[in-house]
Amino acid sequence: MPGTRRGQKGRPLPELSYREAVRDALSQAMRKDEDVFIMGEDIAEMGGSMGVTQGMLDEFGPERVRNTPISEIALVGTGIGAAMQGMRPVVEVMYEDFLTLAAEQLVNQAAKHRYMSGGQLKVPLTVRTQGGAGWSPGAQHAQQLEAWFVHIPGLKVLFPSTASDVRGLLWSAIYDDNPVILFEHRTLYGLKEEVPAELEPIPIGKARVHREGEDVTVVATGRLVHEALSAAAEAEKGGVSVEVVDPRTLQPLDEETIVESVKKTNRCVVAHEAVTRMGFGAEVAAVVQHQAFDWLDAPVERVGAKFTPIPFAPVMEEFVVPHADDVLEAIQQTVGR
Amino acid sequence: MPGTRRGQKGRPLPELSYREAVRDALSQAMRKDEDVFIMGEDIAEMGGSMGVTQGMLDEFGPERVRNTPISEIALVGTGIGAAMQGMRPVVEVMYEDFLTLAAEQLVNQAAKHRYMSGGQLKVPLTVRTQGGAGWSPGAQHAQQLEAWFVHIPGLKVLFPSTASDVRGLLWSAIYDDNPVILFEHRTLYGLKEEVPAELEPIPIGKARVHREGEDVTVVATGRLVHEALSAAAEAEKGGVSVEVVDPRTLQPLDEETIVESVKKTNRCVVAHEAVTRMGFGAEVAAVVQHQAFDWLDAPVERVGAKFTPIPFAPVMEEFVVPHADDVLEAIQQTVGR
Amino acid sequence: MAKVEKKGSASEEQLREFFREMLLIRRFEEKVEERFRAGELPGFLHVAIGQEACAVGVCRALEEGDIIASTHRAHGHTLAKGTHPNEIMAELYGKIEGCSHGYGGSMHLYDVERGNLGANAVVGGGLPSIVGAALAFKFRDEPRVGVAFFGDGATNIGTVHEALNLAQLWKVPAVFVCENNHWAESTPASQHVPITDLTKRAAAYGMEAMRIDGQDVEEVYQAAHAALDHAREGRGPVFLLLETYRLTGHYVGDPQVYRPKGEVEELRQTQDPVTKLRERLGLTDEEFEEADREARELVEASVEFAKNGTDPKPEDALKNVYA
Amino acid sequence: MAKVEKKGSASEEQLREFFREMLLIRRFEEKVEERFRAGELPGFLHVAIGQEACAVGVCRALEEGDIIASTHRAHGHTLAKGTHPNEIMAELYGKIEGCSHGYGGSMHLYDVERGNLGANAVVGGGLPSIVGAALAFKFRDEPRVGVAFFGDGATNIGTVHEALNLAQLWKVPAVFVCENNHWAESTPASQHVPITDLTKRAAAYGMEAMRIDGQDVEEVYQAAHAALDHAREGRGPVFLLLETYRLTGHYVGDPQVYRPKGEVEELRQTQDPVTKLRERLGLTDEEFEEADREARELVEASVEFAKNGTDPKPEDALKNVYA
Ligand SMILES: Cc1ncc(C[n+]2csc(CCOP(=O)(O)OP(=O)(O)O)c2C)c(N)n1
Ligand SMILES: Cc1ncc(C[n+]2csc(CCOP(=O)(O)OP(=O)(O)O)c2C)c(N)n1
Ligand SMILES: [Mg+2]
Ligand SMILES: [Mg+2]
Repeated sequence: MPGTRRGQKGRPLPELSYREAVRDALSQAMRKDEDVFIMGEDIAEMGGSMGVTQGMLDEFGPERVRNTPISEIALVGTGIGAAMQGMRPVVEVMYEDFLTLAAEQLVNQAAKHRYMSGGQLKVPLTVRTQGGAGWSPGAQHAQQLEAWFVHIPGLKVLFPSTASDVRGLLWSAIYDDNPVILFEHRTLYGLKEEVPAELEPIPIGKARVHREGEDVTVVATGRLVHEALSAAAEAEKGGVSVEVVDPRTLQPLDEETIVESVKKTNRCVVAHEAVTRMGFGAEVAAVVQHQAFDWLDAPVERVGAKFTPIPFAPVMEEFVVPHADDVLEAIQQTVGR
Repeated sequence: MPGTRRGQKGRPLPELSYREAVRDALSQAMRKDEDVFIMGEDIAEMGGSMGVTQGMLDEFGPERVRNTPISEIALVGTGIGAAMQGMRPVVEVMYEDFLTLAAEQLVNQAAKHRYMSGGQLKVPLTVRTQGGAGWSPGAQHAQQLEAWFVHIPGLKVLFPSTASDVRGLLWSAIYDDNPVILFEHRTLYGLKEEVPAELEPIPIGKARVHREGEDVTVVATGRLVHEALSAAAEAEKGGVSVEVVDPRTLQPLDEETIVESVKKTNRCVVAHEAVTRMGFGAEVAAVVQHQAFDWLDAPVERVGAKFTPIPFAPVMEEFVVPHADDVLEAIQQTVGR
Repeated sequence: MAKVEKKGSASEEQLREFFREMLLIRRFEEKVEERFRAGELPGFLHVAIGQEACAVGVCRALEEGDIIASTHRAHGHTLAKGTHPNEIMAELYGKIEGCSHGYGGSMHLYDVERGNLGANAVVGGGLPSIVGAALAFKFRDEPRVGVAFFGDGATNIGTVHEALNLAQLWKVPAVFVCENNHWAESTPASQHVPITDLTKRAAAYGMEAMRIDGQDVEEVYQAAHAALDHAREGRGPVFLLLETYRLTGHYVGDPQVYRPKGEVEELRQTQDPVTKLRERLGLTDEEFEEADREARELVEASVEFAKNGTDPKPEDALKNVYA
Repeated sequence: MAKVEKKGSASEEQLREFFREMLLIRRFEEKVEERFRAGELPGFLHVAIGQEACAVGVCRALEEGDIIASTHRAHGHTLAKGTHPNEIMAELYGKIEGCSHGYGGSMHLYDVERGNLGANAVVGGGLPSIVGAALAFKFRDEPRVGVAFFGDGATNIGTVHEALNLAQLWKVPAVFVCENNHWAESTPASQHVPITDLTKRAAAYGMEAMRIDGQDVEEVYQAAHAALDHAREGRGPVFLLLETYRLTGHYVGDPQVYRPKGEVEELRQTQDPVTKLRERLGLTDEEFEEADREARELVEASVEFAKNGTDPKPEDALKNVYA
């Protein structure tokens, strides 16, 4: 994968899967710091529904790897309370579809306690969740809702797309003094990447340029980063040079990196798996058209899911969510103007 | 107010406040149709926390004007169940901040039952809610969350800004076979407007042009429609002719009216009370820059709340949410390019 | 404990009918496991092997016009509510002949014509709708009852609490069937509920409750009958607690690393509702074989049906978003 | 009923102290009503006139390091937890000297230094945080207790159900104080809870519960003391039900059209906790007048303080969004 780093003196770096990278960040933080603990449904003996926390119960015990009842709003709220006492809880919400159940505590409590108290409190809570389509889980286990939380002042929103990114960003989330929601994508867990031998925190608010290019900037998040990279490789064969930027953190957003890239390429495509309408791409398009108006040679193209719930049958699911060819089409569309 | 209609033969039309208009639509539907009933917290004897349903208990009795426990998720869910049996329930959620508590049922259930069943079901549910700043209710009673629901396929989202609009659109919502969320704004309840003598349904998906103009299009929703009209009047004094368009229904969105207007004026401002980031204006900006790219003489300007929770102290609250002068500034900004 | 008295004892003939149905569910779900392992079934599947008496006992007690809402563990309820195995299997294969026309999948089986308002993949998500449906029945003075299935794990979610409270407050004709299989995924009851008798949850609303052996289909049937009558007669909702066992993993493919060694084997010996009923009826091997053959044939045929079904067109995904 | 035995009876001296505090709360809130009517106070205000014994009885039983979370009806709790009236009044006037520096308002009074983790305008919204704080105390082996106040209406929301379940399951040191004033805004208990004894809610989690006369500050104090000890000693959380009365409207300005004629007048005669304590202590008119003068002076001074306070600068709104 482009953008991975080489170790000093060429020594090979460890390679982790995305799943292992999440686990590694959690485990290192828990080893270092008594204040860090994790809770969530089935994260203990089972190791989480996606296997992320496997083995952690053995190492850290049931107090710090807490299995919970099915109580999303109370889980998040309990995390808030512990965080306000100075602990650094990491709550796992099994599917992001269930963030809808915890939305009150995320939006009205976690995001606002510091503000409403006039700065008396901090809420160093991390909420990890995952979701997405691609394996036919049906409409209630596949939607992407990250855009909702970008709209909420007081929250930070991360959506790392690779193993090294999730490792470094989850670390930063845990040690950030604000509530952070970190989105993972089900189809990324198996993807491997070389990671720094020592965990290096990645600053929240810094985009990653996965690939440089001259003709068009693709701003992509989550699974679509990888689809965008495939599309870019394909486009290159046709002589179109594509820059792929992954904001990684949606709030705060690294507008500068995105806008500078578009000022260079003069064209922009934005791609995510969530529904296009009112998706994160709308915000990116609004920002780019505003800040790079005089540089744009074509309208910003948006790639996202069609405006439907996620259907079950694989042929329909595949049709609804975007893939590399959709990104490629958007690239060609913008370049063709 | 511009855009109100005159009766035939010049006879004066009845004038209703926004509050009365909501009540009138509800009452007329309930008189006509046994399947329509309303439920919500404190809507019976008290007549609702905003007085919207005052008097309705007396006319329709406690079965059809149902006071409920504080149980937002069950209320909305109960409405869904009754709707799937062919009734046409109207659920009041007292403040839109509490939609966060009912989000699961709105997003995973109401919006998806028809789809997940492959078309076997209909969910003719209406959810009315209200909110907004302007009277210092504090951070948990003042945010605007309409953008969230625009992101959810299967839902319709309305945000009427005048008495005649809310009357005609609420009627259409009740008789729509899909789940509809209708946003009201606390500061609008007292505003009066002439309304048609007979209730005329307003089609969902049709914007209202409040004022025609040549130099810039302001797309505004909710309270900001009125702020935009003030700003337009002010701008006119400076020789700038402003067209004010209220989409009224955010999903489905009347893209055509908006885009045609911008193709005429070549400039666009979008204004709402919600936080700008990831607000509805992002979607409008994304659509406009895409569909009217070659017509735009300046970037789309966005006007919305600053990126903070709503503070309590009036001076700070006033500063955070946008007013006519913010719209005017945006108009001048775009015209100045 | 049960103030609502059980009633409507089942005839020998009925019990044999129940047996055939439970066996069909068992064979159907075993086939689902097999076809999943063979890589033929997409998505996320949960079987209710061990819980067949709950589905059959409750659904047989329903009357025409009664409705149900199910859970992520929906095959048994759906079969028991009368949907043909062909339509369910076709749904699992994502075909338009499926009971949700390929839009739903295992966790979203619907059959509205037969009163199945849908399985729900959000724990507790189906209960409020049943309260609302029952409210509609009450409004219209129809002698119908709404039945919601849910698990022990679901009793911890706020949705369920609010729905039960509302149902009792408004005395709607609803029956809440809690299938207590003592697990929520990998989480044993001891890690998710601080009480052992779940009827205490109903007491918090003053709701009538019954606690029943969910492995004995006759008991379930009688209790369900009584609960439904109670609700139908306008005497308020009932919380029907069925003590049952999950004889498999949480989902198909679950290695059950979390489960005490030997638990499943022992439960299969002592708590298999199919075996229990077979013994209760004193079925001869021949009688059993015949019933089994019948069930297997139906299941086999459903796989054939499903495989020969029609894939939706990709663009069909754009339909049914709005009415 | 109460398995947790009341303890720590209050001395005469303490009761006189309680009296002064209750009277201060009463006068403070009467002043709030007055200043609201005079158009001086922005926003949305709820007074707890009639519920002063709950606030004082509970908060006096707390120890250094214990914390509370309050509700939309927060002035009394906040005063009782030790915040100076000046800071509360300044907050109601939106001044930076206010206990939330003008960011919060009446429904969001905070005083973290004094263990007040904030009032909450979302019904039930504060309970999970108290569970989490109590969990932190447990983790750190600190002998501290978290206390959440909430109303009868709040017992119907899922958040509260989930929080109580979790608290009991994990046996965290928390006390849940339900102030049952028999109304949720305009909705009488009969229209929102299908039971009359709200300790049944606690029984659904196997949680210890006490049901106490919330108009008798001595009773409240003793019960709270016992509940706090129970929690502090690691024996699990306690549900402390205080039967109380709202002697005013739901919000300041509420015309109470929904309220049975004469109810408030009668309750003011029979259920005023301040009067009750005055009689219990056999205060002479002089003693009362002196305490009253003291309270009124403090309140008057708080208005002065608030009016002389500093308005935030508009741009201050941009601060405190992130740490
Ligand atoms: C709100 C929600 N949280 C979590 C899940 C993930 N999940 C699916 S089934 C399940 C366990 C359900 O337990 P129970 O209610 O006892 O039903 P059972 O699986 O035992 O039949 C969980 C946690 C979900 N589907 N919905
Ligand atoms: C989740 C939520 N729903 C509705 C409201 C509006 N509301 C404010 S106070 C209240 C009544 C609360 O009743 P109770 O819990 O008994 O407290 P009390 O007001 O009697 O002190 C309601 C419905 C709210 N603040 N939060
Ligand atoms: Mg279970
Ligand atoms: Mg109350």
